[in-house]
Amino acid sequence: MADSTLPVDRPMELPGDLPGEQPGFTWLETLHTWVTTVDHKKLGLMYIGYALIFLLVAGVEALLMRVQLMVANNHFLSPEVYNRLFTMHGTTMVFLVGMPFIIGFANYLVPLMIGARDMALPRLNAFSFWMTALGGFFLYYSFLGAVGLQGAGSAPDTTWWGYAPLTERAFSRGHTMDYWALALVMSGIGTIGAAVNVIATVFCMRCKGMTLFRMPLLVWLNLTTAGLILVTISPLTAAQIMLLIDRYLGGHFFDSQAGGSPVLWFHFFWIFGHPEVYVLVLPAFAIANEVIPTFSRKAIFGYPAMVAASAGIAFISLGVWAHHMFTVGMSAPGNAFFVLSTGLVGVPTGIKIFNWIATMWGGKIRFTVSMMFAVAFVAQFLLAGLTGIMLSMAPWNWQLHDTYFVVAHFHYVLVGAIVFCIFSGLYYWFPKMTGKLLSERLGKWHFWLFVLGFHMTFDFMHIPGLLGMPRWIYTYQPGFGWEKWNILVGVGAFVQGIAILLFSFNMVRSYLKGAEAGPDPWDAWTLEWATSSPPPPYNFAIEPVVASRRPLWDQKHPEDPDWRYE
Amino acid sequence: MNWRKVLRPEVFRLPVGLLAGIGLAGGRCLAQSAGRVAVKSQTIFAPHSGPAHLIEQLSYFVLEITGAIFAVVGGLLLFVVVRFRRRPTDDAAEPPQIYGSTQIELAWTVAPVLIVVVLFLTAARIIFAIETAPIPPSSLHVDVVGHQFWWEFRYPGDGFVTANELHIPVSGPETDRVSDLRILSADVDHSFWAPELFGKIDTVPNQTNRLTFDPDAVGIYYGQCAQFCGTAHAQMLLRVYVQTPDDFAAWVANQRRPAVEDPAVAAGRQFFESQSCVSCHTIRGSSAHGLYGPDLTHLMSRDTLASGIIPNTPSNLKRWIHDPQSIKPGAKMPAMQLGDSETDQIVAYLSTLK
Amino acid sequence: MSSHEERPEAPDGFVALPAPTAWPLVLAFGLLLIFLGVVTSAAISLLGLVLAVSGGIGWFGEVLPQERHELISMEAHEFAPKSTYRAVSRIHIDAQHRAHLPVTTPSVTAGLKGGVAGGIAMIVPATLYGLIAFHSFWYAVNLLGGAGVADWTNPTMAQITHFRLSALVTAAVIHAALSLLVGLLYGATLPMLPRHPILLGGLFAPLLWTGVLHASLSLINPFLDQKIHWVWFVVSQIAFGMVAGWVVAKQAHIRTQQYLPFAARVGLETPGLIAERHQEGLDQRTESGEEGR
Amino acid sequence: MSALAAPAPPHAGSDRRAPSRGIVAMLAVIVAESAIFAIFVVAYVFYIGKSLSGPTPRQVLEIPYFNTVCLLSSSITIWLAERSLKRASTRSATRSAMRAFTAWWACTALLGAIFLAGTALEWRKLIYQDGLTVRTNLFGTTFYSLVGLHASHVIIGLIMLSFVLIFALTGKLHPQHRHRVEVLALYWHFVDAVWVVVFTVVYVIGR
Ligand code: HEA
Ligand code: HEA
Ligand code: HEC
Ligand code: CUA
Ligand SMILES: [Cu+2]
Repeated sequence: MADSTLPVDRPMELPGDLPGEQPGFTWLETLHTWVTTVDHKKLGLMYIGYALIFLLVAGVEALLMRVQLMVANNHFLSPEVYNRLFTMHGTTMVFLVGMPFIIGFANYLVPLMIGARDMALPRLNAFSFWMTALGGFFLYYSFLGAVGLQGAGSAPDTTWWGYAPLTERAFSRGHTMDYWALALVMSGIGTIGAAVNVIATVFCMRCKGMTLFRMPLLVWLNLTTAGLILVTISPLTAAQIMLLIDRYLGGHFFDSQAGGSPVLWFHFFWIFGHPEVYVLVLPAFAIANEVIPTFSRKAIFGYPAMVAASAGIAFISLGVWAHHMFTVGMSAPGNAFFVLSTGLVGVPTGIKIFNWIATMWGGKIRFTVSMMFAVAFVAQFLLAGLTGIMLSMAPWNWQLHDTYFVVAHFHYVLVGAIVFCIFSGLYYWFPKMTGKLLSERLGKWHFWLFVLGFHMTFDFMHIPGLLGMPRWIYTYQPGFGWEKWNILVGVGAFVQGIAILLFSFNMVRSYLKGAEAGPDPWDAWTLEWATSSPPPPYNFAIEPVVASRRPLWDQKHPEDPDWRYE
Repeated sequence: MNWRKVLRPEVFRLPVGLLAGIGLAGGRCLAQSAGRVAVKSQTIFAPHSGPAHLIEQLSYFVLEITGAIFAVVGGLLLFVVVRFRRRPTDDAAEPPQIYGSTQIELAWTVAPVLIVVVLFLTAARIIFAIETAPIPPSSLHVDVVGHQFWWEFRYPGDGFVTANELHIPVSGPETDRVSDLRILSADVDHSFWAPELFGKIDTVPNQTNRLTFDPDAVGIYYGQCAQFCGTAHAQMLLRVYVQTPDDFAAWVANQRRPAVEDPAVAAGRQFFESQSCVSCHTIRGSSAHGLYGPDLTHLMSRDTLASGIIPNTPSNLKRWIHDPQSIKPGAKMPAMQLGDSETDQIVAYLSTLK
Repeated sequence: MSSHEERPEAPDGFVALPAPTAWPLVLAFGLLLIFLGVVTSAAISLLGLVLAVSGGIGWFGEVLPQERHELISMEAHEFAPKSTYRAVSRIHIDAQHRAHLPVTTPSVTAGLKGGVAGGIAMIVPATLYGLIAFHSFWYAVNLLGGAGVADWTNPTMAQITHFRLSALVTAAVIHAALSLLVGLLYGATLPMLPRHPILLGGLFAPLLWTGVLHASLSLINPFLDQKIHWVWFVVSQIAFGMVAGWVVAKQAHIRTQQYLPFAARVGLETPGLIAERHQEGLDQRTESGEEGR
Repeated sequence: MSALAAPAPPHAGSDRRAPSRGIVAMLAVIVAESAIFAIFVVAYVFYIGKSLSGPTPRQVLEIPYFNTVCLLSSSITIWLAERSLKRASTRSATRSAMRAFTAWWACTALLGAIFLAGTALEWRKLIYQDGLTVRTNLFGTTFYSLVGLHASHVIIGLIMLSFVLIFALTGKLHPQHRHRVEVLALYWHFVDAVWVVVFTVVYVIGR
């Protein structure tokens, strides 16, 4: 708010320099600066660090599941433990890995890319982070604190869909579902706060000359995502509140005994759940939108179309949720409608894929590790999208629904697209965030191992799905031809694990003794490369002025600047 | 049966379908090899009813189209990545900058829309063909009720109830008998599914779903609950026995009879009736009228126990009654804390319930 | 812009940034405890409430009556980005063209017009076939519009040759949608295709399309597939293609509008932001008009 | 090195006035809140007439005209208050305009409080007289949830309104705080608008 006219009646503190980055400070003081910070860069890093930790946690949960499924009739895990593992794995990966990652990147990059000194609402930013973070810890506290059906120590175990009425008091006694619902409400509040902040930042904090249509695509996509979050996370929060009303106050929203309808929950969950996957994938696209042009040495092809396609995806995705409910027993016209709307999502998504290919077309592609992850992402996302189209054919979905084919589809997007993009983004911006380059040699090992592990796991996972293997089963009988595929899948998961370990090692080692990055290691074009690495707390000493979508291009090529053509 | 008249038997092939090879041919070979090698199969590529056939055809059609898209777009990507990578011989100039082209973008917007429309028309036709198929009066009606971790099958026309193993007659050219099932739930959501006969359909409390299909070959078809429903979801299997009309009629006749009364096991029967078993199980002709667990009237006519988990043998039955949780963790039947000889008595009695 | 309006003036060499604060964390932690209390014991909730309220009040203190800032010392350096790439190549179409692919194009509406015209033209042979072979105006309509589906799985000849509203509506929707889409695609691809647009679009494309349909119609609409007369079908398709091609070719070509900013091309106009940008867009148009072409 | 020196192309972009971040943020919050309300409204509508047992809305609900009038007119008074504050910042008659602001603002808070009291009385009647609670039937569950959700927003609004009122009475509020007051007013308008929806759904359609 512009109270610029108000006299400064409050003295400003003069700490001068940054505690924590000065040699004389104790670790406690360092901790204090991080805990009380309202700086978008520190918060962004905290989001990303937090997500990385939970990636390892949920990854280990996945490994345990894969060990259990490696052979038929295995007794490594009990059903109770297995059910908790996949519920916690799914919930964690979506809410405590995917969301923090994308919000972390948005936090770190959006102000830098639009030439601002901070987010619009820095204190809300800190609050949002802590809500998300504490929500995650709350969820995991259930492993210790929740007294479940099977006695002490129990975590949510009704899948990340939490389908009613299984989550009602009558079928889930104890507190596990309360932990689940409350944790999601908490992190939901954090997420909505972050989205509000991104929107306010983009609309109010752009530097001189940065019109909406000169914003980098990353900013556009994060703006779209933030808008989508507002109308996506809120229904989930509302539904969780209803569930809590049922569980604590004896309400009947989803209570089938009193005439309540479980189908209502299905709708509410998927009205959230489907757009949610696009909330996750749009920021991943955003990363590719920066990485691919830089390393192809070309402007993004069809910038306006990319913006329109993102908006289109966000919009259409609000009307396709029931493609997760083809087997619930909808009427034929209802099913047909959702076949059509789901198919139409493929159109703007296709535009994006075509535009990325067109951007690379005619370029001079530099295969840094970051670019390798981005290219792999395009290929894998193409395949994943096409299996999505298969799933959206309602009659076929009656067969494929709830099988490992679906699990394979969504890991192809969630890992093959989102995690790949996140790795791509980390290799790309790690130098900006820390001032050190990640080792490219270790990076190539990481890339190839992860690609190998990914394809071993998730390519072969389609097949047991086609052979009729349902998801959520902790055990299965031999003889259906699933065993050999499950072995391959399990081994692949461990290869992924090794690759991720390698990556962790790369980050630590490069942070300690990597090569100096300099302000602009990739010869890139957006504003974040116009300041030192890592950027000072105020980002830019002189607030930048831009004249086109690629301000640094204009400076590097004064003979052929973009602003002449846009 | 109507849908068979609708569909032409020959499976069409687009030439480009070949390009879809990896996924598609692979999938089919797998399906077949699995069918051959494995003792039993639960694959979606071995349809044995009208709707299942229709779905299989749709799946090949969609596989071909998506395979073609993958080949074209993936090929393009591969080409670009190889052709336009930076080479040592490149000059030191930036490549030409291209900002976009409305025409090209229009073209690659409209072409996918067209494909989507075609896919939609196809899917819509099949949805309507399966969901709104007329139900001939000769149909067999069965009510399927999902329970936490087992299936109940009620034959309202014949007045008996059985569990976990659904028996239906085959529907061939001579005997046109459609099975028309009403899908219900007693507690939470489950999903009823035997891939070779029909796609899955959820059992939802307070909602009645419908499933009609015409099995075209005699045999045992495997399936299982496909919607997570609690601890023992993984062990909620089911079997569908498709029988010749004669076999089916014989089976029905047997099921309609009240439970066998064998004086040799009167002691066991008495003991059974004195236990709380009766509050959960029904044995027609005895004092057991419980509705919480499976009907045991003709327990011995079933091949498996506890929804397909173990073969129905006396020793398994004994193990089950002794401690169900060790066989099916999470099952809703408690261990009844019976002594060894008492259990034997009950098993002896139950073993006569042919 | 607000970003500099709000900041209090800082002395030279300093910048005012929002001051760090722990109150948001205290508030969040308070909420956590409130929630934790819900699953454990009310005492914890109470503690959480106390924390949350004090967090909220503390937060108020941070921003009232005015936001708290701290001064950070700042060194200003000029930064001159440099690239290792010394020059920019151009696509050489003609001397003054840089980056916009096709120079002229049939407008989008031309394609749509073509599609509409083709769609209408196609009705003629299709209906003619129905009239000649079955003496029925409705035969073709009914085939396209729903015979073979659900309750109309096996219509009798009498039924197919007589009017049926639902079939007409379905057929009209399908026919209109496909005609428009094909027209659009045709208009968009024309400038990219080599010579002879009418031959290509009028003959070659319909044949290709018919081939594809011939292969797949048994699945898309088996009933249509059984009853259709392929010669007449091809004739109808070619009628569509010829007429559509002819109409598109007749339309005047327009210059590509790539150089206009997106907002200008879409014609977005909302007060405030856009008005000025629009102004700016106009400037740039004249600007690049001189420079680029 | 830390900043990009301004390049100097022609027409680098004029200096726009960016929208106030408070208003933008509040609009975003309102979108999110609307989505929450939408879900509750859908649940309410979905369950109209589906309760397995009584009482039904027809039997027990009375249309709260007075309440509604109070709440809706508070939208007008808060608008008048805003206007006074704006005048205070532009005119010379700052003192009197500030006094008008305080008066209108107090009115708003009062009207809000009356509404809340009305809801409390309605609930008391429903609970003790008609025996309708959250547990009674689907109607009870959805009714208390939806109306309660709205009431909780009124409560939050009232708390914020009273803060401002206290600041105004103690003279801590200046015309320069106008923009923050506007943000709060926006929220209050939203709460009022939601009531229109809730009113229509619960007392008109649902009865
Ligand atoms: C980031 C996440 C993400 C993304 C981007 C997508 C993208 C898509 N998904 Fe996926 N999906 C999930 C995550 C995601 N999904 C998850 C997590 C689940 C399961 C949740 C659970 O059950 O636990 C799921 C489940 C799921 C289902 C339900 C399966 C079931 O349970 O039965 C369906 C069904 O329609 C579906 C479809 C699609 C489609 C059509 C797309 C489309 O957006 C894809 C579009 C892309 C393309 C089509 C490729 C590129 C396009 C072209 C090259 C143009 C030409 C193409 C055509 C003309 C077709 N998804
Ligand atoms: C972003 C989302 C995301 C990501 C990244 C992943 C990643 C992985 N997922 Fe996950 N998954 C989901 C989201 C995600 N998943 C969701 C939403 C569900 C549905 C849940 C539900 O149904 O409720 C699901 C369900 C799910 C299932 C189905 C369970 C079931 O239905 O029974 C399986 C089974 O294989 C699985 C496996 C994996 C594997 C092997 C990985 C791998 O990619 C993980 C790789 C990571 C690591 C391996 C960890 C890093 C390494 C270390 C910590 C070092 C230790 C390693 C070694 C010593 C080797 N996932
Ligand atoms: C609390 C209720 C309950 C009691 C008491 C109970 N059962 Fe069960 N019983 C069940 C349920 C539920 C199942 C289904 C378990 C499953 O498959 O998940 C079952 C399954 C069975 C089966 C297998 C049926 C089949 O078709 O596969 C047998 C046999 C059986 N019970 C026998 C007994 C005997 C004998 C007793 C008494 C000693 C008994 N039950 C007591 C609930 C009960
Ligand atoms: Cu029943 Cu899963
Ligand atoms: Cu979806």
